Amino acid sequence: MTLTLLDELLLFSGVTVLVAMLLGRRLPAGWMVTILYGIQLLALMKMAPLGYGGEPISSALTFEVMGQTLSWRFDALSWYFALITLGSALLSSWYACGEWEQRFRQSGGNLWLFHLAMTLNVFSMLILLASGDLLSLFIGWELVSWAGFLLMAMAGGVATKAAMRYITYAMAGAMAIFGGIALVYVSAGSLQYEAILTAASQMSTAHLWMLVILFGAGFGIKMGLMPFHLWQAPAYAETPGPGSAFLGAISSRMGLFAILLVLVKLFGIVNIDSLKIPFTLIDARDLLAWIAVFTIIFPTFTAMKQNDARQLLAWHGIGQGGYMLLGLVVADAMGAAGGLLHVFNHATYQAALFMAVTAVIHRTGTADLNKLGGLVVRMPLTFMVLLVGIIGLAGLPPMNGFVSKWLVYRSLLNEGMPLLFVAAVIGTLGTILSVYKLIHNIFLGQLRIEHDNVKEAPWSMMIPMLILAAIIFITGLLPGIPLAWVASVQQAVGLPVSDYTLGGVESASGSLDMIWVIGVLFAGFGIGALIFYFAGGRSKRVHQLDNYAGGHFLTADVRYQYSDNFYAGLMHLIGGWYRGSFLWLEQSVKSLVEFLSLGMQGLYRRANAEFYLLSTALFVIAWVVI
Amino acid sequence: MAPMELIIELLLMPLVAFVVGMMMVLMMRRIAAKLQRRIGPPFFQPLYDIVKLHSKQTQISHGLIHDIGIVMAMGGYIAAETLLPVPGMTGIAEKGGIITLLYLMMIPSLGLALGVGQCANPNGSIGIARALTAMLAYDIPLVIVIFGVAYAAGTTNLVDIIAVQQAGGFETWGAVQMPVLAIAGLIAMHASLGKQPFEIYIAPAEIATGPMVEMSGKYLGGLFVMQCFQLYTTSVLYVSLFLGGGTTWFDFLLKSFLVLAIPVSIAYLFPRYRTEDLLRLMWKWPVMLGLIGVAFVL
Amino acid sequence: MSDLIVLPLVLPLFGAFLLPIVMRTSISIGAWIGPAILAYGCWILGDQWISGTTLPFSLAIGGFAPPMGINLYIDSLALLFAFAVQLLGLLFWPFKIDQETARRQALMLLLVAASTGLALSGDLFNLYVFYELVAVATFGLIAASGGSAAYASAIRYLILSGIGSVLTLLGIALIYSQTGTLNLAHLAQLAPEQLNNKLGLTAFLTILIGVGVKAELFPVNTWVPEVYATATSRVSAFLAGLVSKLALLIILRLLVLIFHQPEAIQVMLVLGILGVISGELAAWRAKDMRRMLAFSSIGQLGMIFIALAIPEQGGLLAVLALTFHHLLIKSGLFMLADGWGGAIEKLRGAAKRSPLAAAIFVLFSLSLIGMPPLPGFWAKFTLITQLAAQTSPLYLIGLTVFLLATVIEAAYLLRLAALLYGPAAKDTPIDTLAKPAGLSLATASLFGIGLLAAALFIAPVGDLLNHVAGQAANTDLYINTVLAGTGGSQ
Amino acid sequence: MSSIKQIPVITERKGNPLARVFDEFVRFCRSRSLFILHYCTGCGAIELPPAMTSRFDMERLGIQPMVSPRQADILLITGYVSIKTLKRVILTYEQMGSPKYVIGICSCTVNGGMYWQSYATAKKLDEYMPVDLYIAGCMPRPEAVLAGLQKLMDRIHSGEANSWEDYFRNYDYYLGNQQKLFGENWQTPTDIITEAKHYDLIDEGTFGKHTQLLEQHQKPLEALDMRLGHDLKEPTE
Repeated sequence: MTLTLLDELLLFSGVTVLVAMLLGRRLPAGWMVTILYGIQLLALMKMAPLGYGGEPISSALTFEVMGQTLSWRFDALSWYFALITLGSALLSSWYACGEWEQRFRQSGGNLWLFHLAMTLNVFSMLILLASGDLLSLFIGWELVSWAGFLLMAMAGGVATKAAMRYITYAMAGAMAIFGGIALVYVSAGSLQYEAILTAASQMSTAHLWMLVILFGAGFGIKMGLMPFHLWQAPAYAETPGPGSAFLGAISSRMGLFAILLVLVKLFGIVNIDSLKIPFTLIDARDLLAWIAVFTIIFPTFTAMKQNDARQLLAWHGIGQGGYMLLGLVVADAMGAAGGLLHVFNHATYQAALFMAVTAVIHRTGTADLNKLGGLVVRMPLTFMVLLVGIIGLAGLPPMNGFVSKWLVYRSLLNEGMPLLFVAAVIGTLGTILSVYKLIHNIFLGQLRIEHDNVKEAPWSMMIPMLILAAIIFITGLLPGIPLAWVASVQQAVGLPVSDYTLGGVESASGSLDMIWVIGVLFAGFGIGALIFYFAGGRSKRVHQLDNYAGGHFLTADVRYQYSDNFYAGLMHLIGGWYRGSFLWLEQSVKSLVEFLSLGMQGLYRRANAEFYLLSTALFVIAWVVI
Repeated sequence: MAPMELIIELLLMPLVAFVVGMMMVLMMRRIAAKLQRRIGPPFFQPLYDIVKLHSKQTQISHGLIHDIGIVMAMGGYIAAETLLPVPGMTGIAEKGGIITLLYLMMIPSLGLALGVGQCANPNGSIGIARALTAMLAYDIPLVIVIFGVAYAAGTTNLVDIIAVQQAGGFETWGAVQMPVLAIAGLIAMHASLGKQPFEIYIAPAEIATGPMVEMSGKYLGGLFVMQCFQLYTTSVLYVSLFLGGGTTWFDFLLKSFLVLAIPVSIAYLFPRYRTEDLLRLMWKWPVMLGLIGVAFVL
Repeated sequence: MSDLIVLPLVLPLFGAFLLPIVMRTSISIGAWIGPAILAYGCWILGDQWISGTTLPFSLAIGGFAPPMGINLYIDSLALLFAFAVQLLGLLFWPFKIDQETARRQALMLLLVAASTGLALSGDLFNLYVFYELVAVATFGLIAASGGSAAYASAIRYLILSGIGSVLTLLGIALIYSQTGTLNLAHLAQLAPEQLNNKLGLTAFLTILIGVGVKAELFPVNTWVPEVYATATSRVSAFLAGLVSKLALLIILRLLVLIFHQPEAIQVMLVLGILGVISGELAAWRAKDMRRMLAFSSIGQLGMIFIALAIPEQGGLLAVLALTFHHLLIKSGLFMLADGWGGAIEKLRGAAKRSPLAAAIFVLFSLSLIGMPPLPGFWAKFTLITQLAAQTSPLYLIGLTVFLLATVIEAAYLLRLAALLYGPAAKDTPIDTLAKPAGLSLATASLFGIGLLAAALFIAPVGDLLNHVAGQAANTDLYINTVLAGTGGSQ
Repeated sequence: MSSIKQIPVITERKGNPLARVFDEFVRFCRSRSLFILHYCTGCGAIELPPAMTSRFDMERLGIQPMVSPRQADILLITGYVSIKTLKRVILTYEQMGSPKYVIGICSCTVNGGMYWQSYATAKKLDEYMPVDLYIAGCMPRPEAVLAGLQKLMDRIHSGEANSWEDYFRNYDYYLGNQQKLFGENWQTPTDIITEAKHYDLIDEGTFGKHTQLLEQHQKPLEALDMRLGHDLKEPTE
């Protein structure tokens, strides 16, 4: 058996897990693991032709179990996701080395477990990404779920509660997928992709419906799609800092990967068009699209209400997933490219944002948006990273988030979907509102007196953040770099490919060239700066207490930072719309289970068991005789 | 296009926008004065204000971000102007299209928001919170309108959108083809100007001009410049979307000033809405009109 | 060679009667008798497997050929069960020395003998006899677990089991009145003509309910939580792990060989589904570990009943996979419950005291939930593919229930795991936390190793089970083996 | 020391004639664009709305109201100034950006007017800050207000109205008067001395015993410098 490139990658990944497990207690685990991630990334780079339309690489390893063949292989899709996974793992783990690590250990955290959980996550994700048939997909899927659980639960306390909630959701999702796989197996007679591809074209409508629902729900739970989104924010937010950066960047995108693989590639997203919902005008694809936009809107506006920076970001992570799905569901060249590109973009800025917030927590000890403020003068680099990140998140030029959202909007416009378009824009506007709240309440406004001596985040944390910020900007300036990978992914999953250039997209009906746009923007800033700095006197910096307050004398002990209930006017109108309906739904399901459980226990607690027995016997015999 | 020519265009377009914008500010103040039976400011008043503000001896800065905010507020619009075609000059309009333009128009607000945030004045922060809320209010009808126009024209390239309208004279103007969208667009545009009755974020009486509260000297001057650009951009965008742009500078400017005159004339007849009323109004009427208009287009 | 197969049946029986006498003279010698017998039994049965005796074969007892005489039928399934009985008997051997030792050990030997008989018997009446013997032995063992609660639950079990026996006997009587024979092979021959009617169905259902008492069939399983919660863990483990499966074996044989009427299958499917629902839901709120395990065991048995409702090779494969998986897991879990009994809340932070036990618990839980690549996943995978392949909507309901139940199962097992790994309650020193007894922990670890080994060698294990299932599903082979080749030795 | 003594004599600037034209232009713009902040301490405020609205229309002169001291050029004190109010007036004045002008409207700002017997009223405004123009009367009519404003515009245009420099150059004098009234702990959040240093407006009158007193108890309010902070000795937890 000769090792293929894929085998090498998986081997390195496995070795990383082993190293973290065996040596992690004594040696400096963080650095070791980081270097090993680097090696994995190099191994992945050897497969780089995949990202430019190369032939898929199979693993030499196959198993034959219970009549099923298990195989693994990498194509452009896997490669693209693996690149994001390893990149975010490398940077998060780098970020964790050094001061964060010391502080984590001092506050009673289990560093060994943390690194082990991270390596397990990466390993299981690679296994999932490499899956060569539906069964190995499911195995990878479950591994990812449980590895994620480990990472989420390890902080204890609230985190464990959130993780428990997650795993319950994840199990429900897994079981839906499991059921779907069984149905597929029955109709295709095999779980190999080729067999499913041929079987999918001959499936009955009812069958296809069932599969779409089962797989959609199962994968959607991981992605945090609309009715199943509740678990994600608390689970990600409570994970130890670098862990949440990693999870936020890529973990829930595994759901998208699976959707791409199963719903888009195997069943064909366009086939889903034929699934009409009776008595309405919409079909399954519209349904998915609407789920996507509701996933954009509701979590985004929930994020706006959060007062904890990490919760806010985590909620946005859910919302941004909606854009990805939306782009994919539109499924034309630009939409799909936008959706796929957003995976990359989201990973970069979400990781940067979580890292920046963790850096703030590291220095100030809190992520409560009502207890911070004015930190820009003390942590300017972190501020810059956060700024770059939120511009990306809000999807404004010149950062990369803009490009992917532009593509999604453009495709909605091309296809003539006004409502979806507007809904997507509402999501973006909500994002802008809430990210301003984030940056304002942490970095702008009044610096609290207790934060006067705060230092900038240590370099061990700063460097990965700066790298991410650079990536966010560069891929915003030259979106052609990731778009090349995206194009080969589109090819691999059988979607139309857009006509991309280094600076954006070429199209007869309006193109985008970020090099020009950004060039002009920065030229504009330059002219603005010229006017500002040369046409006008030298400015003098004043203390923040030298501030207009209606003639009032401000002192350091007065808290005048405007942070709580930040969008009061908006909340006057829409505050009443936050009903927690999904929370209520979740609670009622839980109560129902509790109630049923109580009933069942009552059944077993009854003393007259003999009565049951006899009556059952009687009933059964009566049933037979009649 | 020769690169030199392009560079000249790129420099000229913001300059034109600034000059025209100053005249628009003047027109706005004159209209207000006329409605209140006053004489109003002299012709060069906007220029006097800007020069005076930049020539102030004391320039109070609250920090680097305060400065950068103003630079972004001006620079964002300067960049945006190059995406907005005017007669004879298209700049780089075809490189980004209307969606990019819309987003570039948000950059100044974001820059201003950052600068105001650094000032650490609660009035300013409240103003920004309200400004962003207002943006949430008027951008929804605005994007519906833009969707409708772009879909009808089959392109997001503003040059093409204008060309489509100019193809058949008056009959092919957006406002004639899509009157409902044009009305919705006008309301959204009015709100985006932040004039009465929608000036919830300036609100001098309660939050001391909100975002501008800590702005003095050239900082305020920068915002005055930004206001010129804002008026220009808004009205020219509307002209490009609905009134067929301009074939000559004369009709182009005429249309732009006329379009701007409508919301400005209405503005000074009204007191101010509360935030939630603004939201309610914006999410109800223009959205409804916009959707009806889009339904016609589809 | 194959005649030796009788020994694992006879020796424990003999030992059971001998033991009290020997114990009276020398405890130290007596204490070794049981383990020695069981070890020998293991060796013989294992040898049968390894030496490559052609399976299946039938062994007539007392020289009369079936259908007149009684016979043992040994196919790979029976052999596997018999081996499991001996091995578990050894593993759960009540080593504790006190004045009850003799009685307990004798009962254990009796239980092993009867269970082996149950696994090997090829005759309905013999099955009944051994079944009763098992019942008697278990009453004794439960009652010997001490404690008044154990007595109370034993009485309840006794009554229920007694009624069950009566019903079983009634069923057997019906069959006999119809066909005039009780030999399974013979019955299998006659069944298509003589038992494919309402009477036959009634007979099957009465037997199903009767035997179902031990197989934890809903709704005659109300004894389960109390008995498992009050008996010693070893007894519970043996009951939950093995005895229920032996009862299941009877049903399996009857179903495959004699009764495959759709109604019979339907009843079983419905009862199985109800069992899953009731068991898993009840476990959700269980407040102590043993009850939780008991309820979960009801649920798991329900799943096996659902699988049994697919009387083909694939279904049988699922049954076997689930059965042996559950046997391994539940025995192991009950071993852990030895020391971790009582209120769940007391287990808060117990992982600090005994990390190994907690790790094993997590391992078992994950396998029980069906996390790949642990064996539990493959068992469940086999089941759901089989269920999905059925056309009747009832099977799809079964599938749905099965999947939902797994979610609930995951939730409560993980809740316990999270409790174990969570921080201990304040003011509780770590060394006061509950901890499984050393011996039990060792046994559980053994099961854990077995589980991991199965996970590692899942492909050969799967092939083996498939082979076993194929043999068990082959009715013709059964008939031919018993009725044609009566000699036994081949 | 009053500012009245120090009305500067205008001297023709030497040098680049282009720069002279530019300076002239800037002065013109300054005079034609005045943002006023009316600090409505008393009844005189009632005369301002007529001055702004259609009857007299201030805006035609380029004068418009502003709401925050940062934006304003003119501080209009419209009536009596109680000691409590004076603190706010001074803060407001200090927060305004130079060049800035103070206009005292009504007699009360000149000499206390009808409150001259009151112990709680500051009688002469120009003891506490340089006043460019008084518009006396009780109350002066809008015509008078406008005439006063025009007078100020002329002075600005001609470059005479630079009393704001006096506040920096003679800070010690003003501070002394303020300290007399408010006590020795008097301090505003604005730091006039560093501002004077920054804009190079220091004169011999800037420092004195009063500023020494201020510096003794002043809590330094230096601008929050943006810093990486890696060189800080003390780690913060």
